[in-house]
This record gives sequence, structure tokens and C-alpha cells, in this order.
Amino acid sequence: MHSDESGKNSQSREITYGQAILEALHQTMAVDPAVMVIGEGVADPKSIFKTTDGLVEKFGPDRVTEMPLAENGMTGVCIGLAMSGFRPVLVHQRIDFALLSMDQIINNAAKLHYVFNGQVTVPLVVRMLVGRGWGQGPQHAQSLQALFAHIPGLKVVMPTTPHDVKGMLISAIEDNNPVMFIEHRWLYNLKGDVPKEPYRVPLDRAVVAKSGKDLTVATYSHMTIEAIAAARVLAEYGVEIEVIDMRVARPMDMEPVLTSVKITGKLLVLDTGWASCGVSGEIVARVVESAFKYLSKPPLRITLPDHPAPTSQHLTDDYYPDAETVVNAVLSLLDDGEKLPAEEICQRVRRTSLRDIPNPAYVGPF
Amino acid sequence: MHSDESGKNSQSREITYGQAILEALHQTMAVDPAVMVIGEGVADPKSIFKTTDGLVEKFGPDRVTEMPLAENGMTGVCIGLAMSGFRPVLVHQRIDFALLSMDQIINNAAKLHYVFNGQVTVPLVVRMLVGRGWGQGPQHAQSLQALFAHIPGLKVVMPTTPHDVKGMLISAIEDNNPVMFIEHRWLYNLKGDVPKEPYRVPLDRAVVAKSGKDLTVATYSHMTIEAIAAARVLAEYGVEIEVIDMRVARPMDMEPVLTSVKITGKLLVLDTGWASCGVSGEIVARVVESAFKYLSKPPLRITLPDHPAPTSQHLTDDYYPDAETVVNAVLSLLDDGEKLPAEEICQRVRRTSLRDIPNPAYVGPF
Amino acid sequence: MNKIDSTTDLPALYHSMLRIRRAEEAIAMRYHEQEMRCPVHLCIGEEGIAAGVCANLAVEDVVYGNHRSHGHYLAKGGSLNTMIAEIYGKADGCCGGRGGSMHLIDNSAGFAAAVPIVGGTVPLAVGAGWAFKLKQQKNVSVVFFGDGCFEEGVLHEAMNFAALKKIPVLFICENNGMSVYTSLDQRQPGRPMTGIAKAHGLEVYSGDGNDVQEVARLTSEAVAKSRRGDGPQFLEFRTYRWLGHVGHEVDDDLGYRPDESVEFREARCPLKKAGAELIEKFGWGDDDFAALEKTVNQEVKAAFKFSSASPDPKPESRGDYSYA
Amino acid sequence: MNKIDSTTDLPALYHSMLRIRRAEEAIAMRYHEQEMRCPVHLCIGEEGIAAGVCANLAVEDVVYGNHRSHGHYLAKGGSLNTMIAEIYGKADGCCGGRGGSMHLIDNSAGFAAAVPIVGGTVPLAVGAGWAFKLKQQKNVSVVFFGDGCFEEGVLHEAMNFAALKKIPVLFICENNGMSVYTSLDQRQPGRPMTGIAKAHGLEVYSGDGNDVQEVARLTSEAVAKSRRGDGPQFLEFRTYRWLGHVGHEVDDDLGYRPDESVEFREARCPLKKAGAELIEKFGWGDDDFAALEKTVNQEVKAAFKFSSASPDPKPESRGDYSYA
Ligand SMILES: Cc1ncc(C[n+]2csc(CCOP(=O)(O)OP(=O)(O)O)c2C)c(N)n1
Ligand SMILES: Cc1ncc(C[n+]2csc(CCOP(=O)(O)OP(=O)(O)O)c2C)c(N)n1
Ligand SMILES: [Mg+2]
Ligand SMILES: [Mg+2]
Repeated sequence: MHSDESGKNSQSREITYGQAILEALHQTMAVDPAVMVIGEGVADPKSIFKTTDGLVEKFGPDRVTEMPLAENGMTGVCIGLAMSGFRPVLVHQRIDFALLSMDQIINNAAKLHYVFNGQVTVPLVVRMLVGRGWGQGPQHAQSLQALFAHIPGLKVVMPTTPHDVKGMLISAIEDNNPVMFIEHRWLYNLKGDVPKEPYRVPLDRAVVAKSGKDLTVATYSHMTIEAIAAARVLAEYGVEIEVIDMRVARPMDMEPVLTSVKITGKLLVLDTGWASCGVSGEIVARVVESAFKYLSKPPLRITLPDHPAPTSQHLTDDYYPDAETVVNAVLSLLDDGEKLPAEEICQRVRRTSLRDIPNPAYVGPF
Repeated sequence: MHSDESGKNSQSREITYGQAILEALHQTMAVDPAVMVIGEGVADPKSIFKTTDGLVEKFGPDRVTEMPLAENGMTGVCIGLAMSGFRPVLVHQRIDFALLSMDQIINNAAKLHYVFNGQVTVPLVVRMLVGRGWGQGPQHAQSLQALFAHIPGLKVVMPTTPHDVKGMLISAIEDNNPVMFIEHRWLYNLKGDVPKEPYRVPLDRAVVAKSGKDLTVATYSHMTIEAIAAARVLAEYGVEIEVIDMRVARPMDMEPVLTSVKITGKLLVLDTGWASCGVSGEIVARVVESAFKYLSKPPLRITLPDHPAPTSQHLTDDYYPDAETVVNAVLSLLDDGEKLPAEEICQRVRRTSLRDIPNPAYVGPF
Repeated sequence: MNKIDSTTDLPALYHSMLRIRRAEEAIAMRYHEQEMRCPVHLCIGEEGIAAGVCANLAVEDVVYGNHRSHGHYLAKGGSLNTMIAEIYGKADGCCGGRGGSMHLIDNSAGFAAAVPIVGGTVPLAVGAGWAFKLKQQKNVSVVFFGDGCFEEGVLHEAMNFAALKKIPVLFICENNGMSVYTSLDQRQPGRPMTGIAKAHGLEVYSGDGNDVQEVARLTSEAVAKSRRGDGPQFLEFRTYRWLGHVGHEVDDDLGYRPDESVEFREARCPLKKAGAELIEKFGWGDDDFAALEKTVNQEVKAAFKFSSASPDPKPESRGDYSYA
Repeated sequence: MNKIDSTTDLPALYHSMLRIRRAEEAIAMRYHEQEMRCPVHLCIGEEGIAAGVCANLAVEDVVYGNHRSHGHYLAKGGSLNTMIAEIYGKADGCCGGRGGSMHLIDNSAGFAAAVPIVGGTVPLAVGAGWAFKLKQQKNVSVVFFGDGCFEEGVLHEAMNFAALKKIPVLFICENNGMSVYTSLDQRQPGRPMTGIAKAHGLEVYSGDGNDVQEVARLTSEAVAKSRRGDGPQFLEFRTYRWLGHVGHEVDDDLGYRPDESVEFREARCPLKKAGAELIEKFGWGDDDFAALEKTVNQEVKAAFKFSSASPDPKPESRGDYSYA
């Protein structure tokens, strides 16, 4: 349906991450009548933070469907639809709710194509939002990509930019596999250039978000934003870090990371989730397996601390890593990092607004 | 209730892994009336491969309870019991079934003590069996420890020996946290010395199963058996590998591994599960973070191939790694490994019985 | 054990409702300050259910809640001070700031747990009720949940098990016809939820949740049955949520439900209805209402004071209680 | 679309049952050889349900099964050759050897999927039925499951959604009173499952699963209603599993259920019952039975031959189809 190119020749303009999601859904649904959107709130006035806005008016309630609170059952229903020629997009306002549907996702969606020897496909997209800050607390602020990235048969994508989220959502919907599409809530208001026309971004490619020769940062989703903020300021102090936006947690594209590490010899991995058996450890392990001799220092991981997310802003204050955490980690890895004015650099990347919101415009509840 | 020591002074005799589980349950239930056993089949004539044999006759159906097929709800019921002074042991004949209860395990069991600021405890044990071979197939042969080991608030143990499974099950039942107790089906008939009296094995300690100076193998559960088989034969060729039985996937005890790697400089990690975001990558990452400069070679992981488990014995033949896989990996890591007679050594560890069963006595269905 | 007479104890029921109403109004009034930095799901308009149910419970009976549990917590006797402090994320909050509005606990009052995953506490309550039965305690366990929660499979599993083991548990369905902004008819076919509970073998009751006396009366019957060993009871109460799903504002402007006029609400106000009855049957006058308002307002004021006097939890303590 | 007359089409129903019986007997006979290296859950004694239900379905109607699905698969017209080859783990198996007995598919016959997680296919069938409705196809989707499966929450979720959207789906509950070795009364309170389905808004039927004509008649009615837009139908059929839960042996020795005498079984044998009717009403004689036996036995024999002629799947192909 869409041209294969990445939309380069199409006119583009600045829109937000959330608007880019909406545009991908509108355009995909307009072209392919098999595409459906199903979820709690997809047709309500808040329309999943406006990412499904106007869909029900345009495509009708058969294709844009509110659902009962029944995450496992409705995931199964969507798998049944997908086996019957539809391309459902199931939406969970928080990824935490998807824990109710692990059986259908892991036992069925991930395995049916395989076990039935290719005679069945499950073209299902599950959009899941990661919450953070402003009192989300332990059951509404998990970043559970690792659980899905462990499972063969699934694809797990976590786009960072408005450009990528549109292109990758279109790719995900067109993909014949179950795609876990993980959106970080703090990215929703992020603006960026997005081509008007439909286009695809591949689901198996990492990308260099900022190049540099001193240190390699492998990251994705919201942590890419923090990394870039750190990189900008560090550059003014002569430190050029290469920020690689992994974009996909399964299948993972290690090529740009390995290429970069071979030059920099230093690796820092940033994650939005926990460390233990997480995506960050997987990246470290793969780099070590393939580029061991190029590493001049042990790689470092920045992840959530190893406990549930507290609710109070006073307790979350340093629960979530940010640009400042990144700066400190980078300095600790550099050969002469201690010579740089750490506090001065941190000062410059430090958020002046409260740390439990991405920016002052962001007010609760949500 | 039990003496703290590891049962050293108690008379011991050879029993199987399965019998050791049964003994732990009998002894714990006899001492503490708060202990209950709940699950599909715990009171039936097959009694979870005889690991709950005689319990219902001795302790009655209130404490040894068959349950409806309702994994999520019954996990919640057990959490409610645990919050009310009981110590339930919930049993799933296959760990795959626990995917239905991820919500209760991850959103509730793992978090209630934390979020309620210590005012509540959830002393729950979930016994889960890992199937392998003999046609178990994709929905009955997963080894999903990584999903649980990712989650703070849970403990995840995977004992290898009859001795450890008894001591760790007693510790798990006495522990005030939710403990995911993962038993590999191929260990059930394994025999070993087990003290008659109750004793505890700590839930946070790895152990050196076989010492050696040439290479470090970090492993657990059934793969420890394969590693030891390989180690025995390798020793005859002058290769001394140190086999460390991790025993616990959360919290992970890295100390013995780091100590060993500092001597051997070489690390091989064996897993019963998949690689991506798994336990093996976590071990590699931690070793690299803490003992980078001691490593003379990139660490290696041996895991399941990255696809679901097929059913046919012809397809599983090399799906599951075994002692032969270990030998080959060890030889590839040794500095002069190519000088050793690989095929001859492999021949000696190669199983003569069919590879989809642990030993010829093991006949399906199960 | 407590046994309320819904006819004679109306003043106590009214007090319980008023306490919830004024506390939540105070929250709503200050919420825009963005200092209560967590989602709040207010139950203004729905107080009759919490008050009427909990009036029948002893301290030793346990209550489990959900995301919208200020009312359940307060009606069960939970400390207002520690609830407000919790919403402000303070060290003296009932969860030490770890939980916020959506996670509440007061063990001393028998309020066992509220958590926001829909359906999350339902089987916990069944487990707690089973514990009572196994220990041969004559207590009951109670769980509050919404019409949306009824759709979750775990409810079916919980009802089946409770009926199988004749567990003393009360399932209280607060049917406000809404799950967030999605109306009941978009989520369930036109048949009564009580029919399903009854088919599971539960005793069922259906009542006007805005009539606190009716709630108290039906619950009294159900509690008595459950205590004497008749097993699980299912009570559905129809009610109406005045404010938006989350937050402090009326959200009529979104246009997701038909009639949100002030009159429509007032006609369903559980306090108004009970107040009229107090005037008529109990001879209450302005003075009586004013005196109660004063008591309640003082408690509410004191709670906000308690909260602002409470220290912030120490950031370095955030890892405590990861494990027991 | 198919529409069977259970009175006149008894020979076809009998043939369908006999095919299942003889195929499973052949499996049972050779299972001890340990060459079918996967668990098999045989449905001997329960053939009436699969045969009676599927006789009412067109190829385009889809059937979903569970762990015990040889009968469902065969009755829907699934290839016996590829099923036997699958159980032997051969390349020509219906899953190329990836699935074994617990995973079956034959798209050409409209047998959509059997998988062994209890409840796993129930919502899939609802999704498939919804797809028919959305595409305005007049087909139905059918899912077979056991009494144990009824306890899973997903069933409740699936029934609610099917009733809400009036989805053309048949829920077929094969009630053999057992989940593995655990009897119904240890898992469910004493109330009919159909009561719950009915309370959900489904049309319900209950019948003797060992009477293939009754099964066919009730299903015919249900299919007709579902096809014409009346929505989901729930059919419970009582039946009896002759062999152990898994494997090829009678397991009377375990003593987990009361009467397993040969007479007890024979009295419930769906083939015996239908056979008597064939003699009485259709005038069948020994020759007719013998002729049918011959046809069926030839097919069964051929299937085992097909299987043993089929190559083993190539080990190096085991990673294929990880992704589409
Ligand atoms: C499992 C799960 N799914 C979705 C949500 C998001 N959510 C929070 S409250 C709510 C509405 C619940 O409706 P109901 O149970 O009727 O309670 P009410 O808000 O009306 O009191 C939803 C969908 C959630 N918290 N948990
Ligand atoms: C979710 C899940 N839990 C448990 C099992 C183990 N198991 C396999 S078949 C079965 C019994 C199912 O009973 P029922 O649904 O009545 O079917 P029947 O075997 O009687 O035909 C059980 C418990 C499973 N496969 N899946
Ligand atoms: Mg509601
Ligand atoms: Mg059964």
C-alpha cells in the first residue's frame, strides 16, 4: 500500500509524537479495510490521549471498537480476527494491563505461525503505553519491554521520534507478525518533522541519532531524548558521544552499535526499565560477544533501580534516570572524565521544572 | 522451626529430587499449620509426579486443595491467604500455565509489601515445572525464569540437586516474600544424598558444584547436570572447568562467579531458556561490569535457539543443549582447545539413549 | 460484631457519608494546585454504598478496594489523616508515600488493600475470606469493584471458587454505568450482572446505591448470611459518579453521557436523600446539620494540616521494603 | 450450507464416529511402542459430540479445538493421514511435526486450530466468529472445550463479548465430569454451567453427548439460529471419557472415579447406541457394519502407512517459520 521509501520526497511538517501515531492510524485504515482499532477508550472523548481521535467518526464502530475490560480474552479475540484476515490494533493505556494477557500473547500470538508450520499468520499490533512520574506508582509505571523481548515470535518496537513512530506503526500494521508497539508517555508531546504521506520505517534497524567518536550510547525510547540532551551539552566540552537509537528490542539490530564500539571502545547502555534480565544486559552481552577486544573499559548500564516505582514525587525524584545521570555515567567512562567540570555540565542539563514531569506544560492527572 | 544449619549433622540417604520435594512439604506442613498446598492435581492419584503424595491423607483437604482451572484467580486467592497469615504453596504442572497469572504475580505479589510500606507480606511459593522433550511442544516446554527474574519483589530459585531442592523449598516456604520455585522435569529422577531432618538452603547463594581453574561455567537447574557430565570427561583430558550452580536467578549471587573468573579468565554461561533478555545475558553483563579486566576472552552463552520448542523428536534433537554442546563451547574458549580430540570427548559424553528423554527409564506420556 | 439498624442508625450513616463527601470536596478544591501529584478517582455521589456497606462491618472484617477507594477506606474507619498525607506523597501517608490515592491501607481499621489494576483485589478478598473460614473466625471479607470490573475473567474465577468453598465474602458491585468514558451498553449485553452471580450460586441483591438505608439493609442481611456460613453474597448497587473518571472536575463538556444537569445529580444525591429523612423522621434541624458539618470539617481541616506538617519521605528510603 | 437431518443421516454420523473410534484405537494400540513421542489425549467414548456437532457445519465454518481434539479434527473433515503423521512427528504431519497431537490444523477442512493451553482457543473462536459477522458471511465459528475449561476466566470474557456483539459462535462444552483426575465437584459448586451461559445472554442447550442424534439435533437448531444472526449459542453435552486423561491406557486402577466397569462404558457408548438404531430403524445388518468397518479400517491403515512413508522433518528446518 505505501511506497517503500522512508517518505523523504513527501512534504513534511512538525507534528507531535501523538499526532504522528494518529496520522499513521488514519492513513492505514483509509487504505486497508482489514485494519481495526480495539481498546478501552479508543472511541471515547479522550481517545487514548488523542491518538485515536476521529477514527470512530470516520471508520465507524465496527472498525474502531470500545471493548470490555477483559485484556486476556480480547487479546485472544484479536488473534482470532488476525487469523481470519483482519489486522487488529489493540491498545492498552498502560503496559501494566497487558500482564493480564501474557498467556494469549506468549502462548498463542507468538507461537501459532511457528507451530502450524506457516499455515497461519497473526498480524496483530498491541499498542502499550509506558507511564512515568506524576504519581503513576508501581502498577502504572512499569516499562516491561524485556518480558516481550524474551519471547521468539514477537517483535518489540519502541520508537523515539515522531518520524519513527509514524513509520514504524505503519510497518507494524503491515507486518504479518504480532508486534508489541511500546510508546513512552513522555514522548507524546515531542515535536518533530513528519512526512505527510504514509511511509515505512523498518522494524529491524537501529539508527545513529547523533554521531560521535568518544563513547557509544545504546538506548531507545524516552532515554534517547535524555541521551541527546546530554550529548549536546557534552559536545560543548569537547566530548563527542555517539547516540544510537536502538528503536527495536526484538529483533535487535546490533550492527551500528558494534561499528561504533569498534571506534569508541566504550559502551553505555540506557534503559527505561529494570536491569535484571532486561534489554540493557542483552545489549551488553551481545557487544561483549562480538566486539570484546575493542572495548577499553567495562560497559555500563543505566536502568531503573531494582525496586517497584514509588508514587510520591519525593521518592521518584532520583528513581528515573535522566540527562544528568547520563552525563555522570559518560564522565565516569571517559579516560580523562574527571578533568571535566561535572557539576557545571550537570547543571546545564538539569531540568528546572519538577522532575516527575517531562515539561511544565504537562499537568496531571493522566 | 528448622535448625539453621544445612542439615550436616542429620543422617542422610539417597533419594530422588522428586522425593526430596515431597519430604520438604511433609516436614514443613507437619510443623507449621499455616502451610497449605494448592493446585490442579495436588490431591489426585498422580500427585504432581508424586511430589504431593500422601499430603491430603495426612493434612486433609483444607490444607491440600485441588483447585479449579483458574490460574490468575487462584494466584490472587493465594495472595489473599498469604496476606491473612497462611503460607500457600501453589503448584503449576507446567510453568507455561503461569502465564495466565502474570498479573497477580507481577502487579500484586511482587509489589504489595513495597507499596504498603512493609505493612503487608506475601509469603507465597509458586512451584512451576519446566517441561522438556518427549513431545512437550511450544506451549508445554518453556523455561520462563527470565520473565520472573526481571521483576523486583520476586525471588526466583531453580535448584539442581535433591539436597538443594529440599533445603530451598523449606527456605522458600519460610520466606516472607513471593518465591517462584522452578523445577526442571528432567531432574525429578535424579538421586542424591538428602538429610532426613529438615534444613535450610539459603535463597541467595550460588555454589561451586565442581571446582577447576581453566574456565568458569555459570549455570543452574538441569544444565548443571550437563555441565558436570562434561566436566568429568574433560578432566580426563586435563581440562579443569569450574562449574558454578547459580541456584537462584533473583537475587543473583555473583560472588563465586567473579572469584572464579578472576582465576580462569574465561566464562561460559548455560541456560535452560532463551537468550534474549534472559538470565544468561544478565550473568554475562554482571561479570563484564565487575571483572572485565580479568576476562581473557569474550564470554559465551549457551541457550535455547531463538524459536519456540518444536514437538517432533526429529526437530528437538539439537534444540536442547546438552553435555556435548558444553564440551564444544569449552573447547572453543580454551586457548589451545583445538589441540584436544573434540570428537572423541564428545563421543564420551554423548547420550546413547534418545535425546528427547533424560534416560531410557523415562517413558511418556507425562 | 457490628449490626447496624438502617432505620435507627441513619445519623451514623449520614455522618459516614458526609465525611467522605467533605474530604473529597476538599481534595477536589485543592487538586488544581498540582501538589497532590497522583491520579485521584473521586467517588462524590457514590458515598451511599461505601457508608451503607461498611456500617455493617466489624473492625476485624476486612475490606478490599480498587482505584476509587477513598470512600471505602474512610467508611471502614481508615484514618483520614494518613489518607490525605498519602495523596500528598508524605512520609506519614498510609503507605509512607509509596502508594498515593490509588493504593490505600489501614490494617488497624481492617482496610486491607486498594490497588488500581481493575479486578486485582477481587481474588485477594476471596483468599482473605477463605482464611476466615479456615481459621473458623466468624468474619467476612468484602470487596468493592465497579461495573467495568465485572467484565474481567478473574471475577468469574473468584465467584466460582467462593461458591465452591462457601467462602464468607461479599462482592459489592458499584454500578455507575461507566468505565472511564465508556458506557455499560458498549461493554456488556443487556442482562443483569446479578443474574450471572446468581447462576454461579451466589446469593444476590440489587439496590439503589444512592439510598444509604437500602444499602445498609441489604448488606446487613447479606453479612448475616455470610457470617452464619451461607457463603458468598453478591450485591449490586446502582449509582452515579458526579465528577470525571479521574481528577477533580466535572466533565460534562466531554458529552459522553446524557444528563449531567445539577438537578439530575441532586435528585440522586445520597446525602440529600438521607438528610431529608433525618429532618422528617429524626427531627433534625439546621443546628444538627451544622454541628455535624462542623465536626466533619474540623476533621478534614486537621487532616490537611496533618499532611502539611508531615515530612517528605526521604529519597534514600525509596528502596526500602523491596523485600520482607 | 450443510444441514443434517439427524434422523435420516444417522449412517453418516455413525461413519464419522467410527472413523474417530478406529483411528484412536489404532493410536492406542501402538502408543506403547514409544514412537508417537508426544502426549495424546484420546476421546474414545466421547465421539458423539464431535460427530454430531460437525455434521452440521460447512467447510467454510471454522472449528477450534483443545488438547483432546482428534475427534473434532476428524469430524470436521480433517485429513487422517496428516494427523497420524503429525503424531509421529513426521514432515507430512499437519504441522510438519512442529505440533504433535496437541496442535492440529487443517485449513482446507475449516479446522482452524487446536492448542493445549486450556481455554486458549476460546477467544480465538470468538474472534473468528466476529470476523464472519464483520465480513457479512453467514458462517459460524465453533469451539470445543471441557468442563474444566469452563472455570477459566477467559470463558467469561469470551461469552460476554460474544453476547455483546451477537457473534455467530457456538460454545461446545464437553462435560465429562473430569479435569485430569479431578472431579467436577472439587472444582465447581453444584449448579449448571448452562445457567451461567444463559445469564450471560447466550442461548443454551443441554444434551446427552453419547446420543449422536441428540447432539446433531440440538446443534442443528443452534447453528441455524447463529447463522441467522441470533448470536452465540452454548451447548453442553454430558459424556464419559473411557481411557486415562492422557495416554492409551484404561486407568481404573487409580481409583479416582467410581464405576469403570465395561458394562458402565458400554451402556454409554455412542457407537453402540447409534448402531442399535441403525439396525432397528435403518435395517442395517452385519454386512452393512462390516462394509463400513472395512472402509474405515482401510483409511486408518492407509494413514499409518502414509505416516511411516513420510520423511522425518529436517533438523535444520526447526527454525523455519519463527516469523512470517
Ligand atoms: C486491568 C485494568 N484495565 C484497565 C485499567 C484502566 N482503568 C482504570 S479505572 C477503569 C474503569 C473501571 O470501571 P469500573 O470498574 O466500572 O469502576 P469505576 O471507575 O466506574 O468506579 C479503567 C478501565 C486498569 N486500571 N486495569
Ligand atoms: C491453562 C492450563 N492449565 C492447566 C493445564 C493442564 N491440563 C491439561 S488438560 C487439563 C484438563 C482439562 O479438563 P477439561 O477442560 O474438562 O477437558 P478434558 O480433558 O476433560 O477433555 C488440564 C488441567 C493446561 N493445559 N492449561
Ligand atoms: Mg463503573
Ligand atoms: Mg473434562
